[in-house]
Amino acid sequence: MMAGNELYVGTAIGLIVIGFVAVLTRRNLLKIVLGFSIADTGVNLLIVSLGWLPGRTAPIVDDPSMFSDRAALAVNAARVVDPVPQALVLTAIVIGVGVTALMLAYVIRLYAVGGTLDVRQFGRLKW
Amino acid sequence: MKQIVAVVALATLAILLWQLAPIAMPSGLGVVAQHYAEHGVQDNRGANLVTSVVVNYRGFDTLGEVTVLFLSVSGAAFVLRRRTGLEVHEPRRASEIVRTGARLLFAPIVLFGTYIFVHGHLTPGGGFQGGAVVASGVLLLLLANKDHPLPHGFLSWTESLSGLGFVAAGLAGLWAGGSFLANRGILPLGTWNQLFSAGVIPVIYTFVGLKVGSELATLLDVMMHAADEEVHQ
Amino acid sequence: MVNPILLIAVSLGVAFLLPVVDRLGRGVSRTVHLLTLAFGMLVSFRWLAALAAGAQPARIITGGWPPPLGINLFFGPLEAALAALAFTTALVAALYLAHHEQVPTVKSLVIQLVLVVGAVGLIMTRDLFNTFVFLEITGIGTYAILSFGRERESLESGFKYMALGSVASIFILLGVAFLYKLTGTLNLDDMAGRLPAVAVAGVGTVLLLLLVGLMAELKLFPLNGPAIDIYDGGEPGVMALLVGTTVNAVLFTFFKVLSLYRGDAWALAVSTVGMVTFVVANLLAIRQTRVRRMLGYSSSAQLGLLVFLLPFVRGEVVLMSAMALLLLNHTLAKAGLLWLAGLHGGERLEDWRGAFPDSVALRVSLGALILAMVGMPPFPGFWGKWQALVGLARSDAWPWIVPLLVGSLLELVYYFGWYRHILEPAGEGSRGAGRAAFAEVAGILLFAGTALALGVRMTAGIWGGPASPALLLGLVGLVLLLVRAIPVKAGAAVSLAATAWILVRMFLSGGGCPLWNVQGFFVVVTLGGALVISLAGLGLPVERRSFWGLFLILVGSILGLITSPSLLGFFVGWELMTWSSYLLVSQGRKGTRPGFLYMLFSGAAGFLILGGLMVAEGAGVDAIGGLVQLGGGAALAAWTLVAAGFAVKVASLGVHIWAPDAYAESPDLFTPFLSGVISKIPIFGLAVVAARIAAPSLHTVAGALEPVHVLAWVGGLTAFGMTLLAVFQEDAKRLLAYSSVGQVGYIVAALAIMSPLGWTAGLWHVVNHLLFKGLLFLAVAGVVYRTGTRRFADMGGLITRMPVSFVSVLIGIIALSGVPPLSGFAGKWLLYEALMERGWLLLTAALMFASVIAFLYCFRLIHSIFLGQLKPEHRELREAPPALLAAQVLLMAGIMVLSVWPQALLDPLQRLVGATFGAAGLELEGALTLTTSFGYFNAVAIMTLVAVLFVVLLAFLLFAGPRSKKIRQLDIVYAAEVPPPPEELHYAWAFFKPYERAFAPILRSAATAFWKGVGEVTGALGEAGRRIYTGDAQTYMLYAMLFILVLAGLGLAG
Amino acid sequence: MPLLPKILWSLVGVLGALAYGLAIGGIIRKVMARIQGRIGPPVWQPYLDLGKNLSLRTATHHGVMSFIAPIFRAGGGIGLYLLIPVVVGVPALENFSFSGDLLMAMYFMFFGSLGMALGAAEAGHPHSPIGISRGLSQMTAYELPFALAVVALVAQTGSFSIHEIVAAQQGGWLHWNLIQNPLAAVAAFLAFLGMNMYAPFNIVGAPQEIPVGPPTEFNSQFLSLLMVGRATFAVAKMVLYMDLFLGGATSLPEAFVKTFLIYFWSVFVGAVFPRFRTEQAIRFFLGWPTVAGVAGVLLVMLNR
Amino acid sequence: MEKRKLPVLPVAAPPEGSRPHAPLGEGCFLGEEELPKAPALKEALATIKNWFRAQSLWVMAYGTGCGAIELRPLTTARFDMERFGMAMRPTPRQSNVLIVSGYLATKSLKRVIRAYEQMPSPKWIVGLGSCTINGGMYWDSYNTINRLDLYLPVDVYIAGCMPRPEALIEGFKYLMERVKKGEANGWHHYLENLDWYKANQKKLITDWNLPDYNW
Repeated sequence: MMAGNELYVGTAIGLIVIGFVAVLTRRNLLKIVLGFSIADTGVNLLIVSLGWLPGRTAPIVDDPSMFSDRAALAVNAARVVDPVPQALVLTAIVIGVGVTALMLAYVIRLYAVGGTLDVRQFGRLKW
Repeated sequence: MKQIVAVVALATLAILLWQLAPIAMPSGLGVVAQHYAEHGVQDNRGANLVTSVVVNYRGFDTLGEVTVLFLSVSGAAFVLRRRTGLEVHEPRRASEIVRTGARLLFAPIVLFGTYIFVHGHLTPGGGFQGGAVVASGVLLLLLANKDHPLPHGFLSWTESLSGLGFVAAGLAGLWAGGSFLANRGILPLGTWNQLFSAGVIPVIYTFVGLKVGSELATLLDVMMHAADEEVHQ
Repeated sequence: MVNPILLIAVSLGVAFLLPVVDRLGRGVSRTVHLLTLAFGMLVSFRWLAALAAGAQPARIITGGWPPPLGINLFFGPLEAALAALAFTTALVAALYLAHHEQVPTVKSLVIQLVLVVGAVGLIMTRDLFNTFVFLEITGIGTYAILSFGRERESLESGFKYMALGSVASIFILLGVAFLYKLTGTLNLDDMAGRLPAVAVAGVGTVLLLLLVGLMAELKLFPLNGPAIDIYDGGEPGVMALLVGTTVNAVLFTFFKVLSLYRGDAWALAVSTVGMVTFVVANLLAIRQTRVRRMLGYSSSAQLGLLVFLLPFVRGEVVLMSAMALLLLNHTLAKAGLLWLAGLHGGERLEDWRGAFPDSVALRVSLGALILAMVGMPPFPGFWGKWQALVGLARSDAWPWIVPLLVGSLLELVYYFGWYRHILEPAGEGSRGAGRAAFAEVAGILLFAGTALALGVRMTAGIWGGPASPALLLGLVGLVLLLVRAIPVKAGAAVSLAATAWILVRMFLSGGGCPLWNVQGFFVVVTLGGALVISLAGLGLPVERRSFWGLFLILVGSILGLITSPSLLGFFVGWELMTWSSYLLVSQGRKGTRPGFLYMLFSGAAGFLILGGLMVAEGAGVDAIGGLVQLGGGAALAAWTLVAAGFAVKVASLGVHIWAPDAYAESPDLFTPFLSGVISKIPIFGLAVVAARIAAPSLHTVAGALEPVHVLAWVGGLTAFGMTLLAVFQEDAKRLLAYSSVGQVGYIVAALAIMSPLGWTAGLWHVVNHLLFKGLLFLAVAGVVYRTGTRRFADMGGLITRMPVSFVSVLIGIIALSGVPPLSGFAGKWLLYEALMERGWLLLTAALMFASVIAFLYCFRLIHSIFLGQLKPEHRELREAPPALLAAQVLLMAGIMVLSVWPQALLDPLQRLVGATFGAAGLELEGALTLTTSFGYFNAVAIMTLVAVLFVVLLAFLLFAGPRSKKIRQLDIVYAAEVPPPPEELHYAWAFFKPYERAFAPILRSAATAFWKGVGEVTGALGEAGRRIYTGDAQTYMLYAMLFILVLAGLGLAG
Repeated sequence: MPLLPKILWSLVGVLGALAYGLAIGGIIRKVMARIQGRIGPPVWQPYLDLGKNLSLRTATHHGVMSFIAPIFRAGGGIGLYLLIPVVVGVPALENFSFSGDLLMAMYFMFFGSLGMALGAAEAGHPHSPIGISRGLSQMTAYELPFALAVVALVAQTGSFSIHEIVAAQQGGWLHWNLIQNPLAAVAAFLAFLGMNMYAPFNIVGAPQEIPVGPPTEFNSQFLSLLMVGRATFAVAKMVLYMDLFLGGATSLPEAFVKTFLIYFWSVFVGAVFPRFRTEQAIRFFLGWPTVAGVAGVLLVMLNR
Repeated sequence: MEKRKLPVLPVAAPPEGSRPHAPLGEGCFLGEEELPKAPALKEALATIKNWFRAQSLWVMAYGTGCGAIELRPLTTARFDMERFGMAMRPTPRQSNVLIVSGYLATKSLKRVIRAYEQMPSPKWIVGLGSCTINGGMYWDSYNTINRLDLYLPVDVYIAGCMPRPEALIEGFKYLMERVKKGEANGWHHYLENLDWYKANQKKLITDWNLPDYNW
């Protein structure tokens, strides 16, 4: 039986590798961009799973009683998962979106100038 | 050949990463997280600890995040500033039902998005999520009608001013609270679990929401019209 | 003081506003953009000044929470400097880019501004995840701005860059996340504190992920393909911006993050990757034909060098300073060069032929930046490299010096391969600046000027302030170089006045005759040579305007080299001399290729010497005077390296191939100086630097084989080999060139004797060689000037047309060949006496043999030019210009004085040598006869004897027998036949053919073939090596995967 | 010895050397003729030739250097003679040897050759430079064994002074350097063949190829002076060899005998050999003579 | 050996009105223009000089025709001209005697003239064989000269076809005698009548291509 989050981590690593496979072996630029997105997703999943604690809830204090005194807060602290990875992943997602957007813009223009989406056609600058 | 090497390499990489799985196993809160969990609510009077982390403790990251988005949108627009070489495929015009439905749905979607970012400090969600929802409304409009007139001036102003507002809020913290993006000393922290609480956090999140919404809308617009002859400014 | 956070906040605010501001007009948004950058620049410079004055660094918290709860920033001297550099670069880049936009849009301004924000944030932040965010900002900003240039190329390269960057960011993000998981904190300092306590399997892998991610961001070998591609495909102005902002910031980030990596393995890994990058990138660049791509390789290499140094920095203060200087230098030089590349537009190296003929400032800037780039003094890069080497030498890391110097040499190869084309005379197709706006060139001038000003300041610090003659001459030279209005002849006059003034001042100032110590002796030799050249320059025109400026810089650098008491000062002067003489050599009509070779070998010599000096520095010696303290293996190593360097610089047999062409093709006015003075500077080095090391300890170290004996044989074989090769030359200047190298070989042998008499012989020959070779080269210069050819076969019979020049050459060759009664004999006599005293018998015989072979070329020189048949086209030739003749007369007078009264020079030499060795070795018996332990020689008597014989026999010729009559030129005995025209009659081509046949077995130039082979092998390596950059995005990313696996396999994981 | 008598004695010495040198030339011609079965010219024929050349009615020259050549040539011969002590211990016959040592003498040898080369080349006749090219080439070649021999002797004696070298050989013929260092002597005497330019080393004059070589254009008094130079130079060389290898001389008759023997070494070789080509001559000198010279030097080094 | 007088043709008389050649061309130097005058000292000196000259005749080693074959034996053991102080010189600058050995083609005449003019004075020409006297067996050849002394001053003729070496030696001895007495003055005659000689030479040599500097 899984003691922790092997499933999440395994899935995340799987996603990363799948993304990388797409990135390294597909020739279509769009698929490469897609591969990056998949890998990004894997990373994000991994980050979130890093903050996951078994049996705990989201880090939102929604019970008024919890706010009454400090001791209660300490109790609450033992009730929630780590909020930091969630904050990080938020940022990471946005960054991923930004990069993807820019990549897509590049792909649009590459298609415009090269008339193809084959990544191998864009290796004229070399050596 | 290259592909085989790539697959073998990636398999090895997967094994390497899997070695890290034990580290990833749950192990309780770290020192910083412990502090956030214990003192987060008191420090910021925000119910949503994640929001506290995002906007206050790690607010500087968020500013950067907003900047990233802003930058990538500007960048996409910059990359797409040339419009030569692309054929324009005039898509099939959507049906009247779709177009009308989209227009009808637009307002509720924006409203929902606004709700999400305004309540970012209380409930799950926040500026980014809300902004994304708002932008999805725009996306709907554009999908329904590629040439749907967007208020470019409004978007641009919103984009700029909300960004400026974020920075201004941060500077206000510097002026009043002693450090950039400080939450204390500017607005009263208010009472926990109320809309107007948690100091400048909702303000900032509102700015973020507006900014993200307008940015993503602009991005969609830019991409949508990448092949158009007229030159956007 | 302004809070540094405002640097970020204000710029970011403005960036957000810019699209709106743009509605008021592009001019407004541009102005706002520039003002913002100016504000940032001002603030960071003020901070820099304050921090330098001792202010506390700013520690900034955000969100109101101290670290590790909140994100904190730090703004210390390094950060301030980097920020200042970033803002300055961005400001100038903005000015430049405004003129190069094809589709103007406000987005470009926005991206530029955010890019700077990202860089500054990256520099300041102390939070790991925040670092990632800023990395992404700079990354995305970079990807976006990369599309600035020609579309297809920029997009192609930009996409590859972005793809690899994305892979990198995935690795980094993974690393950051795991690190958070491991330590529970994201604050860098906090994490560094906690990490050692984490003892979990897999930490290494996590750190490796982060490390490789950062290396991929930095584009270190083998991940540097895309970085090189963007130089090729991107707009150069954009690349300049990136060099000043992103690259530095990422490098600094790497530096900060390295605090997480404890343990030697990591340091070794980082250093190795850095050094491999440095060497390999430089190697791969040497076959590059496209300028901007070459600059890309160079950037990669420089970055590698900096990364290499990073792990060492923590241990050594001097390395920190070295890093800073190298980084500053690289930014200034690379950005400047990129702007120049953009302005010029030449794609291939050949397109740069005679670049910027219309702008002195740009040409000078280009030269200065290239020199700065390869780490030549006075530019900051030199000081950086020196300090880096000193730091390495003083630590355990000294073996790294070898690849560092090798890489630097490779760097020299391609930069000077490029510079060579630039130095070609301007002609058809030379591109100029045209109507470049001032804003475009402002950055170039600013950066070049800054580099130069910093360099001059540092040099002044080493050479004893701006009042030292060395620096003064250099500055006057700089003025001559830059001010176009000064006529060329005025340059010669200035040079004449300056050298004469310094010379007179030296002799008039107290403290006795300057010849009484080695430094003074060489200063007098240098200035004397310069004086004569300047005098000749009044008559002989030079082709390039920059001649006199460079010449004064050269003279100044030699003075600095000689007078400086420290090793650093010596080497500064050495390298300054190297490049200024290189530039002068390249001014010849076909001088650029020989100049290139000259530079390569001089550079190699410089690095050998540098290696030797580093051995000394490693032993804690930094003054020339302290070299005597070296002992044991250090002394032997230092001496060997230094002596080898000097041996290369004097073009010893085997490494002589650079010399003939350099001498022959350099401007006619410069060759005498090259031969008479510059070739003597290695001799100075041997006498002052090498001898100090050798003197006390060498015998004990090396056992049976005395190293100086080897050096003496090197000198002797050089003398023999070069003399032999001189015999077969068909070109007057080449002949003299070989001869010159051979003569210096005698001097080397003489100094290597390491006895008072040997030194007297060597130093005597230094002066004598200056006199006669200067005389010969000047006379030949006059002939070449009048006839327009250097080929023997095209001359002949000029004795009637140029009698004074003929006398010059006659006196010159008699002095050269060592035939009594002229001064050459005294030199030979001293040398052989010294050699016999030392007991090196075979060497004595070999040198005697060599000196006899010299007759062959001496005769050939004078015969082929002045004797034999006068060509019809030379019937109306005029004598050389009077000023040139005046210079020759001056030298002739010198030779005559030394011939009649050698004591005039031997007396001071006696004191000099006596002061060095404590013994004289030579007796001036009765002030007339010179006596050594082996022999004696009375110059006055010999001179009298010869004079009397001459008069008597002349009288006999005139009065005995019939009155003789001169007959016409072609009225010769020709088997009773009508002689053919002079062209066929003049026996000058292949003059010593039988001799050549006799010596054929040893004449096959193995040296040329060998060095050609070395060049080809290196080139082939570079050519083959750069094939790994296939240009395919996926291959590059695959390299990243493989790289991480290789590093993991090497045991860094775990 | 005071200077004035020294000068007078030297003058006498030079004239004597000239007479001796010319006579030797005559003897050689006679000897060669006898070897070839001819009667041959009278022994005094060189005097007649000299007189004839001074008796001509016209003299032509090609410019300044045409004067320089004979002057240097004769000056080189006479000067060299004056720098070498003929009979060590007799001040009148030690000439001006006080003004320079063996090195001076060695380099003074080149004085004449170089001057001759310069003057001959000015005439513009192609044979002159060809001859000079050959002559200089050969000169450098025989200089190597000669230098090796000299180095060996000097190292052996510990001095460059000819006086010292002679002094070191006193006390019987077994002390002569010829015996003391036979290898060096072999080298030097082989070099002497080249120095004298008799067959097989007469490539400079090479009658069949470049008629008389360098002096092709010289006549009348110019030619006379060249003859004077050649005669005195020959004597000087013989004396030098005598001083170096045959223990010098204690009296004039001894000097005559020894020099005569030295000279006839080259004459006898010359009488029976054909001529070398230039490169053959060079290779010859760089071959066994050099080996002998090196061996001689090594011998000295081992003995120390 | 009994002394025989060899038949000697008189030199061709100079034409009327010819005068000693005025200044010669700048580049050409054929010799002094005047003979020593009477004074006793100079006379004595001239005697000595002539004595020297006679004892050391250097022969220009130049064979123009078949007669040159008879010159070779002179240097051999059997005849050995060196015993008279005679020697072959390869360069005219150092030669005193020019032997025109047999027939002289007009083509060779040019060379002979040039060689002769480059010899230092005093210089003598020995005509060897009948060809130099009257053309000999080539008397009617279209391209040989018949009388040498029309073109160059001959001091001694040695008749015969060919004369043997003994005859040559005889001729030389005769020349020596004349030289010793100061009678062999052909060179002087040549100078005095240069115009006439030149005219004769040019008459024969139609392709006169000797450059200007020759005179």
